[in-house]
Amino acid sequence: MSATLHVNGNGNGAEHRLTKADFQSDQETRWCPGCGDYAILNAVQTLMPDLGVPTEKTVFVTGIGCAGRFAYYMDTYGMHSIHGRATTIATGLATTREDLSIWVVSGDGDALSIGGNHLIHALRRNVPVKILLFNNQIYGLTKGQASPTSERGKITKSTPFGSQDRPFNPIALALGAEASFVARTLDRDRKHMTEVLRQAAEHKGASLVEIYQNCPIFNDGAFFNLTEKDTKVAAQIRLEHGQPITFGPEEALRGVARADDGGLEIVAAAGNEQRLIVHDQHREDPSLAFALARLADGPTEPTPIGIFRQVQRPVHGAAASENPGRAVGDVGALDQLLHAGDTWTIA
Amino acid sequence: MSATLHVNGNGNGAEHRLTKADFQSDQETRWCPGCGDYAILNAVQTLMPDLGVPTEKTVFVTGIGCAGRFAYYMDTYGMHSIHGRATTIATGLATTREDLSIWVVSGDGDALSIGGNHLIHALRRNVPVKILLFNNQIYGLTKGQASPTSERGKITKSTPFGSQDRPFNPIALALGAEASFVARTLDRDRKHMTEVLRQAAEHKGASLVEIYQNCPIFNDGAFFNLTEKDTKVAAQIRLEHGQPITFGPEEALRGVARADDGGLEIVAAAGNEQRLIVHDQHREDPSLAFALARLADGPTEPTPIGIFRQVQRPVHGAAASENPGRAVGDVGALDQLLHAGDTWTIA
Amino acid sequence: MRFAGDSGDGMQLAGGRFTDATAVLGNDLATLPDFPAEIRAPAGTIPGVSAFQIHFASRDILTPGDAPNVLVAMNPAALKANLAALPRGATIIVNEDAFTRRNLEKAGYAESPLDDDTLSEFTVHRVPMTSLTTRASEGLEGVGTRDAGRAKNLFALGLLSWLYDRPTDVTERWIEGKFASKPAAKAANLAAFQAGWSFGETTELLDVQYKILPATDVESGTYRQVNGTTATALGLLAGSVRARLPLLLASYPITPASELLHELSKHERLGVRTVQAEDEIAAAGVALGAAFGGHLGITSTSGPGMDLKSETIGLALMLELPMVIVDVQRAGPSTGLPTKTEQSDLLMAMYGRHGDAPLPILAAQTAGDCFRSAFEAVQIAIERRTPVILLTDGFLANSSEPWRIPSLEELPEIDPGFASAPPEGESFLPYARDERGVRPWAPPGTPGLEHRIGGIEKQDGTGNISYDPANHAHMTRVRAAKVSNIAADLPPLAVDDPGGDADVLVLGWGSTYGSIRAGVRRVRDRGLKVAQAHVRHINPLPSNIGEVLRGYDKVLVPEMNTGQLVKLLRAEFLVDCKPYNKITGQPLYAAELEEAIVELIEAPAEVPA
Amino acid sequence: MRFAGDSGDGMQLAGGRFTDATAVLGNDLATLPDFPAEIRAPAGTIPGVSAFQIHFASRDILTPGDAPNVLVAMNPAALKANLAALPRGATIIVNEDAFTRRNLEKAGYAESPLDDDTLSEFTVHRVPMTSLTTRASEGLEGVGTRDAGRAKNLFALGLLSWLYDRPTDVTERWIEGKFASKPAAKAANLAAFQAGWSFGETTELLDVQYKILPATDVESGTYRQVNGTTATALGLLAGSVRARLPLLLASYPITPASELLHELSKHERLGVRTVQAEDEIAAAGVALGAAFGGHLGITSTSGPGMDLKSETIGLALMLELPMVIVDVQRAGPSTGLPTKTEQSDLLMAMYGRHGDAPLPILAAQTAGDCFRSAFEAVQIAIERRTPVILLTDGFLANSSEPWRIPSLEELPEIDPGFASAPPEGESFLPYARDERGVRPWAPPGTPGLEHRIGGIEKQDGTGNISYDPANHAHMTRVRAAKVSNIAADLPPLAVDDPGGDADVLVLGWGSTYGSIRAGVRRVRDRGLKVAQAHVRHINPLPSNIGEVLRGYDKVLVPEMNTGQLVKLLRAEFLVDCKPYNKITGQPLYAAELEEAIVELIEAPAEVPA
Ligand SMILES: Cc1ncc(C[n+]2csc(CCOP(=O)(O)OP(=O)(O)O)c2C)c(N)n1
Ligand SMILES: Cc1ncc(C[n+]2csc(CCOP(=O)(O)OP(=O)(O)O)c2C)c(N)n1
Ligand code: SF4
Ligand code: SF4
Ligand SMILES: [Mg+2]
Ligand SMILES: [Mg+2]
Repeated sequence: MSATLHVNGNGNGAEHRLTKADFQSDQETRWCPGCGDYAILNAVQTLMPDLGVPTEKTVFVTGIGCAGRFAYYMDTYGMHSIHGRATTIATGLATTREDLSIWVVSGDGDALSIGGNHLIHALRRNVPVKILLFNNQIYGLTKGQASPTSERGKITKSTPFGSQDRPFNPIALALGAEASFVARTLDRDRKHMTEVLRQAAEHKGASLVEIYQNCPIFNDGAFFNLTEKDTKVAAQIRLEHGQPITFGPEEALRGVARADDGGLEIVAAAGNEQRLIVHDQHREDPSLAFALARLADGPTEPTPIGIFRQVQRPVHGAAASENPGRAVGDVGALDQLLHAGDTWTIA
Repeated sequence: MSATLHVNGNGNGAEHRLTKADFQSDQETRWCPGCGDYAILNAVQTLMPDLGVPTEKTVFVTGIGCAGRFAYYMDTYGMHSIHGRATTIATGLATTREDLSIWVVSGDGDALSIGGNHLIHALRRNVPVKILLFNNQIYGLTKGQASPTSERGKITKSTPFGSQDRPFNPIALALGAEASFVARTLDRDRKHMTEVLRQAAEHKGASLVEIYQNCPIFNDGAFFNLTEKDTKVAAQIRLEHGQPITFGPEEALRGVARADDGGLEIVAAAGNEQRLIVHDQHREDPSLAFALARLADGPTEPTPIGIFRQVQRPVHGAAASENPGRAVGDVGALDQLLHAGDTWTIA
Repeated sequence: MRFAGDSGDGMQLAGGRFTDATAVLGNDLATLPDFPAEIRAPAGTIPGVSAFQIHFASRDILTPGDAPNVLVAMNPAALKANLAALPRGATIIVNEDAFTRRNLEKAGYAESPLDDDTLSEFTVHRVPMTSLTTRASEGLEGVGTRDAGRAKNLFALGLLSWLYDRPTDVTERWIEGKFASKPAAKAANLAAFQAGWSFGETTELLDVQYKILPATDVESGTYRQVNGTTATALGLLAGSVRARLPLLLASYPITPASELLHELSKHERLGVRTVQAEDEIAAAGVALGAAFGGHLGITSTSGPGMDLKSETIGLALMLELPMVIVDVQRAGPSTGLPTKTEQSDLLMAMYGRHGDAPLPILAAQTAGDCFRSAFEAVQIAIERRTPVILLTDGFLANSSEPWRIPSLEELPEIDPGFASAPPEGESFLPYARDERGVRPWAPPGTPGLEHRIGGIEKQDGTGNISYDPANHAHMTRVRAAKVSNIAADLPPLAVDDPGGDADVLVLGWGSTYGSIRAGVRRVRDRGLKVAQAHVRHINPLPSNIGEVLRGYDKVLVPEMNTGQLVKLLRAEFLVDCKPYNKITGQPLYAAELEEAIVELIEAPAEVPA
Repeated sequence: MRFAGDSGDGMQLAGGRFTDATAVLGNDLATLPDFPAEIRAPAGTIPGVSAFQIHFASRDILTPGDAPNVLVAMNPAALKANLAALPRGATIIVNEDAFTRRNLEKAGYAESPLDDDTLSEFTVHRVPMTSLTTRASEGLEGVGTRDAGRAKNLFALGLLSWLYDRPTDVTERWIEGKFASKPAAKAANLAAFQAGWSFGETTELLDVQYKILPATDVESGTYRQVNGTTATALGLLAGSVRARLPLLLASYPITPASELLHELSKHERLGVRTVQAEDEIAAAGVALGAAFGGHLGITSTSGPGMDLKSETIGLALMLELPMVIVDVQRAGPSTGLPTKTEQSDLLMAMYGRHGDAPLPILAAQTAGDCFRSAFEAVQIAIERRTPVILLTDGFLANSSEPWRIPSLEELPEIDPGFASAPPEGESFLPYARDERGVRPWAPPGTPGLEHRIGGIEKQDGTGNISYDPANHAHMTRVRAAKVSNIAADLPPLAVDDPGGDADVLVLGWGSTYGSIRAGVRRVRDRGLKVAQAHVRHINPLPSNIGEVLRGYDKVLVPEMNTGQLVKLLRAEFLVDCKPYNKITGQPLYAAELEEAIVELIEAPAEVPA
């Protein structure tokens, strides 16, 4: 058996400073022209060298869906698994291999429909994986059915009379599931996305990043209110740690304040400076982050983006006992175990 | 075939005023002595006649677990299904049979571990079923493993060095999943439980009722702080619609108020009357309910019980098109469909 | 005939329209679309090629044809991807305009194949379709170059319609309907179609004009074209109507089964409810819940989804409730080749559940037969109170054929036979059985029938939980007998053995029907004798099948898997059936089968040891 | 001998202690616990009865015995529930104190069976165990009546230990260790045990004292007692140690598989990680993730959980990664009878996945053999890069037998053979294969081996996605060959045919080993000839099995299912193997088997038609 094949050039990459190219695999990208996935791939490949983790210590585990193809395009270790289960596989990997940087790439169907349970459990357990949820509010790969984030009334191939069900708010769901890192960003805002991904990468524990991603084929423009020039200033509520939460054009700046009834409200910034909420992503109590998540029911309203929550808590997979794993390959310890309890010898 | 068998007496129950006995099946109850499930069964059987739904229009669908046996003890229609999937079956039933009153009985493992995804989707969709989650913070039927609500550090058969993972807060999870009715009650407070169940029964849409349930065999006393005489007054934060949230003994009454940083805090009621939060279970925005859910991380702290949220929104299963179902059994309509499009005749 | 182009080129549409026009003519036909696996692979590349093959003739067509005689290639990639499949001497019509340097590069051609001797064995026609199409719409009001450029598939369709003498009115009517609200697109498409037609008629480029006479030897009746998906949907609906039970389909999207969900979603007004569940487990549960409620509960999926449904199917079997599971098989294992066809789920349908858990299994054999099979699956499920698996596959789902529309009187009524309240003083026995071993169905709502069922072993009669060993053995046998009893009511396996004296039997199941018929015909055309039979009921098998198998010296069992039905037959009847397997994700080819059959006929008979 | 009482009475404990004392004595033994399905059914009722049966003798014991000769009944319900299983003339020892009116009612006795002629065919001994136990601890410091009452199982144990001449020191040491921190309980239990022993010795009530000599004809070595669960855990651990790979077990609790999770959870210090996943799908995924990471990934479950794991097992198969799936079979289908045993998951293990998806399957045959089988499953999985299913069952998991502890040198080292970085300028081919068809295993971490794998069909060699039809056919065959190749390295099937001239072969698999051996021995004791063989490798089968089968006129295949292995054998070898099936959720009984074998021996040989 020969497990190798002659190719032209580039070695194992351990010797030189990593560049974006080191993270690009030789597979042709096969998304539709204009798909938001390209921009995300580009941002991730560009960010990677900065994280200081070599390609061989980086793993992408993906589910099935257009988003799932991501694994093939990264020149790291990767697994394109089955629909909805990437998180479970990543959990097994993270539990056994603390030395790796593990990323899960998933779609709104993959992560929230078939994979919803694994997602909430991975967040609850705080499994050290970075979960990127490409939310295009549609099923792309299977050609246009409603997803759990599709808005009510949406006409799709599976809902010819309009989708009946209320969509999930992935940020709220994640916060309800005890997530320690929850963020949202946009495929068309490279800088914002990069910064959010960087913080996700640095977080110790499970990080969930919802990325609003345009699917020009089956759900074109779903997020244009947030991403396009003429609307985005008024629509993006950018959460910045330590800053009062304000948004909109300078001349009509608005902000988020605590309302009299205890809820949140949007007010004119001018004259309300004292009431504006200062964003604290490290707050232990997730309730305020939850309230921020509920500010918008969908991307057609002014919508918060950025990091809703980032707190430190114990990570899954750390050993529960003392001296775990002392005896891997330890024949003596095994022998002792085999002989535990009452034994007798027959000559 | 004879599908009937002679028995002594009682007919179909439609003619007389229903009593608790009409809801008691002839099967022997088989929980351990002292199990909290007895009290819940008793409360449900007692409440049923008051709801005005006859036994033949009432259905209990249960999962697997000690809780799952509930179905056998109700003299209604019932299905003891498979582990974690009761909600899906109830969804199918609710979608097709709007005339029925459908109850799901589930355990913390059944509903939150294997069945977590179905639970959050049923809540999001607002499927008209009443879900009773018997939370004993342990796996009963399989004899004592950790559940997703077991507290960190808990020693169980599957976690001999202590459970590592942070538990779910079922109320917070449900609110994150768009639930329209969310409540918590106690196996040992018959009156409170009955009132909560009554409101759950009356709710149009999905109702989730978490019932703290003692498992004397594998997790005895988990909720005694909330249920036993000497501690309960200080520990129960009873949510009552329209009332300021206060708790504790008269002489040292405390209350829940909005803190300066926007979160909730527990304060002495005296002197803070104006700041106390007045509970409004019908609030559209679930954020305050979420904050209340987060007041306690576990039943060992002062813990809210009662109805966290009850709002009206569209129910799953209502038809999306006009005149749905007009043509059931309509041979003409089918014939027309068969002949749709281009046809040709060969003599 | 095969249309091939970029997936953005509208080849499926051109193929579909051509098919319609052909069907209306009364020609017999079979089609095979071939989509790229990526949604939109890069334009102009090989992975982006989309093709549509159609086989038609006046005599009954059984397969989409092994190799096309005419290829329409809209760009270099389409040419390259399809060249290997062409027989020598075939005709190739290329869109000359698309053979630009860039497109040639994308397809991996260093030189244009039109200019070297790559195509020397074929008859090649170069047609500048893009420019002809653009030119055709010049001066049309509101038509931009974009509209025009997009219409080149219609140009190709027009050209081919002329070549094969297809009627133009069907297509023109379709264009008018389709683009009713977009006058510019309508004009552009009509112009392109007519330009193609005219081009064929007026240029001398094409030397032959094919003329195929309408089909003759077919049953009389009203016909339409259907693909397997539509036929399945109609069959399920017909079952629902004849049982007077509303239909609920719960499904989770998966290629190639999703289309059935799409199709049935449209028919809410016919009493259909569809639920796109959160996953396949939930879909099965929702269908089962509907069945418990007295509705017709259906769930549909493909391979990976079948895995997930297995636990719930086992529950349905214990509950003895009606339920239909449609498995549109695709090439496995695991994600496999989602857009390719295979018959490799048969043994999973038989055994893919823990415990001894038999249930009825049907397999449709042609696109049109999906109707009958779906109807029958509903009938068996309801009448026998059992989950039934209906096996179709990606090939059946997407291929179409002319189909004689059944008159509804041909379809039996299905009696759900709901239990009624027992007489005063008697109590209801949910697991009492009739002579066929069938228990009562008592949906919630009837006073006096309140009862509880579940997945734990049940006492015979009462349905109460029972841990009694003898009862478990009894119930296991009763459940098995209930399924095997069905054989008594099935038609015997029909054998096509014209002389009654063939030594070799070819026995197939499912979508290989057409290919096997065609292969058998070819063998007979060579003057050899061969018998043929096709199994539509996999479990239970037709009651005479053992006899049939023993009646031949040799039995060949062609399957698009590594040999699954053949295992069942050998185990059951101890007959040395020979497997013939194709596992390329493509339908069987008649020519290959012909060879295999002839080889078996000519092989010396084995002397039993 | 059977202990039976209320599930609160500590019968399992008494049985377990008796077993230990017996094993230490060197007697050969087999046990069969029988739990109630409810956690705690109402005390005193029939559903609440818990029993523990043990069969021991100086000659090698193969089964827990068909029918007990001695029954200890702690209350009327225990008597009633077990009476049917007793042979005439058996000895019954009852706790007389428990035969109160209330208890009699709960058990459904109108009259006390001690007072009428219900027990006329048996030798009955009435022992007021409760009061004797209470009395025994009177005056002990700190012992309340509650402690005393609870210790009556120890009284029974003491009595039986005397009766069968079991050593007392083992049990006394155990009591001292167990209650080290509870002096009152310790004192009460010791007193009860000793009181029971003394009661046996001093009263004249019991007429016979059984004496059984230590076992003689056994292999030399150090022995201990193990049940199948412990043996499986140790076998997996041994595999992990010999492969020098840390073990991860991911599981979701389910009866009777949970114990394996409990057992392995204790061994974190030996490099074991256990994850109680959110469900069985996740458990399989977690194990697969660990395997991808270069660890030994194991998942364990019972029937319903197997259904759920099937999709992930299919993925593991496509990825060609090592993984062991332990299926502790229980009586199905659906929830079935969770606490009863059955062998009905064999065909699911073979075919319970969509697509053509073969994988190796092993079946353990005795409690002790679980060690060897588990080790071998690990070995095959790692060396062949494939998921392996290990079938055990509820009977094996809970029953115990004396087991010779292997010395670790007997166990081969297992070489994970991780891929190393390719030479500069070469690139890694994750799907290149060695002569056995095995691909490289390259866990993340090695520079230069970065690669992507997935469930879509892969190109041979590179592992890139490939939609090429010929490649799919090739890969399907390669995957199948990889599994069937294993047969070359398996030991041939051993046949026990002392004279070499038997006409009838009895061929079994799994936990029926003991029963079949016992049945065969009974037949031979009657002077008849019969051969016996037992299959431990279900897929691939041992390479000589066809030959073996053809060497006998008649083959009987006993199984605790409706006939599953027999189907595989018939399909593969066209040999008319006869099924013998027991589907009561209980082990086979030697006497029943004896009858079936004799019947077959005496049946006229069928003349081939
Ligand atoms: C078990 C299973 N069920 C269904 C499918 C089919 N399937 C593949 S991707 C997908 C959903 C895709 O939607 P999403 O996750 O939003 O990803 P996108 O394509 O939009 O990126 C589905 C239903 C599958 N591959 N496996
Ligand atoms: C598919 C499947 N997996 C596992 C089991 C085993 N099982 C039965 S109940 C149960 C959990 C019980 O815990 P919970 O839901 O909290 O209910 P409780 O017994 O505490 O009321 C488990 C794991 C099963 N029956 N089916
Ligand atoms: S279908 Fe949508 S999400 Fe998928 S590749 Fe195309 S544009 Fe992207
Ligand atoms: S194990 Fe616990 S939950 Fe189950 S019946 Fe017993 S006491 Fe109740
Ligand atoms: Mg999507
Ligand atoms: Mg529980």
